[in-house]
Amino acid sequence: MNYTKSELMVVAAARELENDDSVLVGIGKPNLACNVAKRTHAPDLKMVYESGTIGSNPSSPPLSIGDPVLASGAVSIEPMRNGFNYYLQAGRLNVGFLGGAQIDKYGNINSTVIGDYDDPDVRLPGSGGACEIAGHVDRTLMVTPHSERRFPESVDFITSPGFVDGREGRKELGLDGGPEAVITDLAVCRFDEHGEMYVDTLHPNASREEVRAETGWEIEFADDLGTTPEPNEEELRLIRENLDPDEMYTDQGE
Amino acid sequence: MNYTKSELMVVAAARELENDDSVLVGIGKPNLACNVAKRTHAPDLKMVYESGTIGSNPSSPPLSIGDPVLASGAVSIEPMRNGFNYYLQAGRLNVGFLGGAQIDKYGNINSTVIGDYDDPDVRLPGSGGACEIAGHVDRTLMVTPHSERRFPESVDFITSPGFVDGREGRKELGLDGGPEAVITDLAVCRFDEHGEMYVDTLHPNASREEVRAETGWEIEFADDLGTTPEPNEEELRLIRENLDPDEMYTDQGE
Amino acid sequence: MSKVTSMHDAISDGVSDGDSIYLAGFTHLIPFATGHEIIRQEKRDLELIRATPDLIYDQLIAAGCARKATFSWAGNPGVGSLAAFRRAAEDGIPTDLELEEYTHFGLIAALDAGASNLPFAPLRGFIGSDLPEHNDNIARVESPFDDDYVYAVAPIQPDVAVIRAQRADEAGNAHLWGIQGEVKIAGLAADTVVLSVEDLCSEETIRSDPNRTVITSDDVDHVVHDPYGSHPSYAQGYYGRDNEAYIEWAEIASDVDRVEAWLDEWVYGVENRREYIEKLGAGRLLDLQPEHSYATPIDMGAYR
Amino acid sequence: MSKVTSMHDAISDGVSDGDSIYLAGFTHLIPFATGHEIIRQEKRDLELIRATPDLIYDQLIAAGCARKATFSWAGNPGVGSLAAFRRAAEDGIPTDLELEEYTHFGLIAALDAGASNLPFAPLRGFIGSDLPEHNDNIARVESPFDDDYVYAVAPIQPDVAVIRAQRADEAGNAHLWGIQGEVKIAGLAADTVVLSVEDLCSEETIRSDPNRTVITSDDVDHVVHDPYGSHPSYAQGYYGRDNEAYIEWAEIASDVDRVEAWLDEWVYGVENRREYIEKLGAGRLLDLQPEHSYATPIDMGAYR
Repeated sequence: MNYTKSELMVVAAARELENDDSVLVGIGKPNLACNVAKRTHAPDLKMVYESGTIGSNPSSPPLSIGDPVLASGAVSIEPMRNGFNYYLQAGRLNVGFLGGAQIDKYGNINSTVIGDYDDPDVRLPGSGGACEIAGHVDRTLMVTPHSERRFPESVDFITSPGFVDGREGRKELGLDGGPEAVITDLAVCRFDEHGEMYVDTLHPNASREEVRAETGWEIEFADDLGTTPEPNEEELRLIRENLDPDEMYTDQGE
Repeated sequence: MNYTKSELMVVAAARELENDDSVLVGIGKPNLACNVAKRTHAPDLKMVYESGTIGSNPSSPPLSIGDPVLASGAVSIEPMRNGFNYYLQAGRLNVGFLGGAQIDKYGNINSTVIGDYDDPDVRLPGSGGACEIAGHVDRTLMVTPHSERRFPESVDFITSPGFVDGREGRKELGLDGGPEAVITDLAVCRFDEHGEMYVDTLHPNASREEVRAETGWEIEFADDLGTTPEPNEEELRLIRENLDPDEMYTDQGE
Repeated sequence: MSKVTSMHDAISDGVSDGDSIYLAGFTHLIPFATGHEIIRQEKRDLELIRATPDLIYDQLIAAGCARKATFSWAGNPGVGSLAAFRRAAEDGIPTDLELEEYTHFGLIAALDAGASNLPFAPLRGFIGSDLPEHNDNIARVESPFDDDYVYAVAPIQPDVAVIRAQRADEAGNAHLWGIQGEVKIAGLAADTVVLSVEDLCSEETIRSDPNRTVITSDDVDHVVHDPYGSHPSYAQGYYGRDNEAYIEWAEIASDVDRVEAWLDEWVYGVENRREYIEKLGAGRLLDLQPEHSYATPIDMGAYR
Repeated sequence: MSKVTSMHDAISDGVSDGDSIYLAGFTHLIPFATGHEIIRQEKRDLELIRATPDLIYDQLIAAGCARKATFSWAGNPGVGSLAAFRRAAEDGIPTDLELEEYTHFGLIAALDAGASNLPFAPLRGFIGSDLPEHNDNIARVESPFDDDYVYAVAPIQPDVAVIRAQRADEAGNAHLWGIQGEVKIAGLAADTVVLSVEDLCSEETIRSDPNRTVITSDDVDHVVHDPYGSHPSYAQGYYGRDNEAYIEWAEIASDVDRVEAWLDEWVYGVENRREYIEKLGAGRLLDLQPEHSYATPIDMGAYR
């Protein structure tokens, strides 16, 4: 099969989702991943969006987390307070997708500022729902390109907590769960017993050297380092024909 | 005009209401009073019920504060939390009706227990919404028969605060507003500068002696003690023909 | 996935002796049929939680099911007091009844904290009242931003909530209209949820109007199709309150023997709600029937 | 009593220089027409509050209306960043922009405290984040019942809230369906409320479905009938999001001269929303039109 890095990332993310998960979906690749999962191995996957739509069944890729396709045909729509209060805070959602300009060794995410908070080099969008998603779901998933700039040893600003300064640090704050996987264009990374990120599988054609060069600290590799499984025909067909025919979120170059 | 004590009480209560009031209505005489007011001098009176119905326009007397006639045709219906949180606590309601087994000199109300809390002589229904109504509206109105048992100098238990131990006491707790009038079958009582109840008008045919005999402390009378105005023809017609034709809450003896 | 079952099975599976239980609904959609099934199955030592205990808790207390009532207003709405509740609270007949007492706002805030996984909920409530002295789950909290203060209540999370709605699909996604009361937060705060409805409907009906949804299938454990399951309270658009029953209960409840006879006839003597309704008779149902009055439609739009 | 007026009069009466203002709506029903009217009337020194500043705040900032943004996510949803917001925050162009920053949950909780007249709202939020160090309106609070803790946010009460809904009567009782966002609490928290709707309807329509009501007339000061007033965002059942406009703005906003030209053409150059829509053209509106999809009716019942 021919496939692009984007397609591999979407499919790898989809395979992280289980049938009985309730997932807080983000826009772009995370939305595609959820829809691939729901149409393949996880038909009961419950998709909830930050905009309060519960059990959405979008007829086309949503343009934003508040797209009307997420509202028409949803099972329920909650006002914002209820969504955060009753769903996220009360533990009704167990998986969340997060993104950010920086992700560090402990899976902490920065989507606030590059540089100093009060005099930033780059002012980023900010937390949105991310900080509390990171705090309240069981497993957070990150889908992001691999680059040294994006993977510093320590983020400039913690917008959304990963394992903070290790699994113990997170626990001491009273937070359960934590980062589960970081899916890049080179590898799938996971977190060890100390809460430190390591490479679990390398994508086909990606090398350890590439990953080392694009990571801001001496990242470890799994002893039994594997290769990320390739997308199958059905998954690619879904992306290309149904979910993202206009290549808004995937380059589908054949 | 012939009228009964119940009818006079309803009409006296109705006349306490102003056109731009938002009133938290209770069942029975308060409901009749509000409907008399709305159909006479206060057409814009906004009637809100503890059950969360806003702008109700009941076609017949509601049997409870959650009667379907209060929901059908209401302007809005709020879940219980919103009603208390956004409407009552946030000061959107300015008048409330309260009742209780005991009302004391400072307008404090007991609807919890007669006797000791942990070993009561009589277990009463409890606060319901009353405690916070008493705390948050500008003016509370009480409609109750006059008897020594019901008007002790000091209540056995403060369920709903009046002026507590005087106007200063209430203010120190951070509460505005307070008791406005107590409408009995003998008189209309109000509260002086210290927050103490006094008789403002005696009903036609009622005497100071009767009031004294039925009040548990030496109640004062206004220097310019007046006579409660009688119901007019239109008010009586509304009660008898439209609002309480079955005499559920008024004896309409001719 | 269908969760439809009988009330018998829902209660025998969902409710255990000693449970805390919230039969939800503020004057509207009170789960009377569920209460009667609990009595028939002779559940014991229940903590009955509910803002307004109403007749159904009076009946549960009279039948000996309760050890505790957590409440904010215990009366027969529009009629008077609850005789069985008082008999238990004042004289321990048929069982002692521990009381945990709130105001409406306080109880609803506690339930909201329970539904929200918060350690407390703040409210401007209880101020000037003697209630906080008698309930350790009410505490004063200072504002961290100024010299203001509030009272806080501890979260309430019932073992079981029983909620009613007009319609739901087989998975337990439910639409409720009219007075909402505390139905949603009771369902969200509880471990186990029994949902009972007037009508079963398609999932498409639910999805046609997602803003009408009060609770979704993930929070519901059992779905019971139980028409007239709220009689003698009411269901908006389906039937009105049967006021005679409320007035009648006030008389019955004051006499232990009459209570026994009533329970024998109307609870133990019928197998389920269907038999109760048949016994009630069609004429009485007709008298409670409103005229139709439909909401003005809304267009959700189909987007591509 | 009718509160219907023009957007011009609503803004000239309702908004003053220096006000704090909340244009409500979470991706849905964003009050773009109102934002443009504020720009046309050259309001200055506004504190713009909004979870998601979106294009409309980028335009207000670019036009020099703002001194401060209180927010939780400043981006062009689904597209990228807000160039004018960044230019002001990073380089003070055209004005310095003070930032007060929250998470979504934190900002919404603060607005809820404002709507509720509470001195603070508790949430399990901000935990493990660096944000609380940079905002004095976020503070840690210990539970009075156990050794648990939460963060609290101080109340937000905007001077003005602008909210949109699909339909309202002339007095300002409004029905909103689809994504609700923070519309209700923004309206309840603010002193002055400007309500703008796709359709004016009868009071009977509102009263036919009271559970659909998002805000009532007592809280509304001005009602504006402004069809397509949320373009290029969307109105559920009326039109979809005009994604071209979102993508186009991302390009325009990065260049100060192009921003000026765009404002001249689409804001200063039209008198009101009607002219803007006429300029947009019928073809574009048609492309945004969904098919009809009506909610399954409900029967409220008429009771006697």
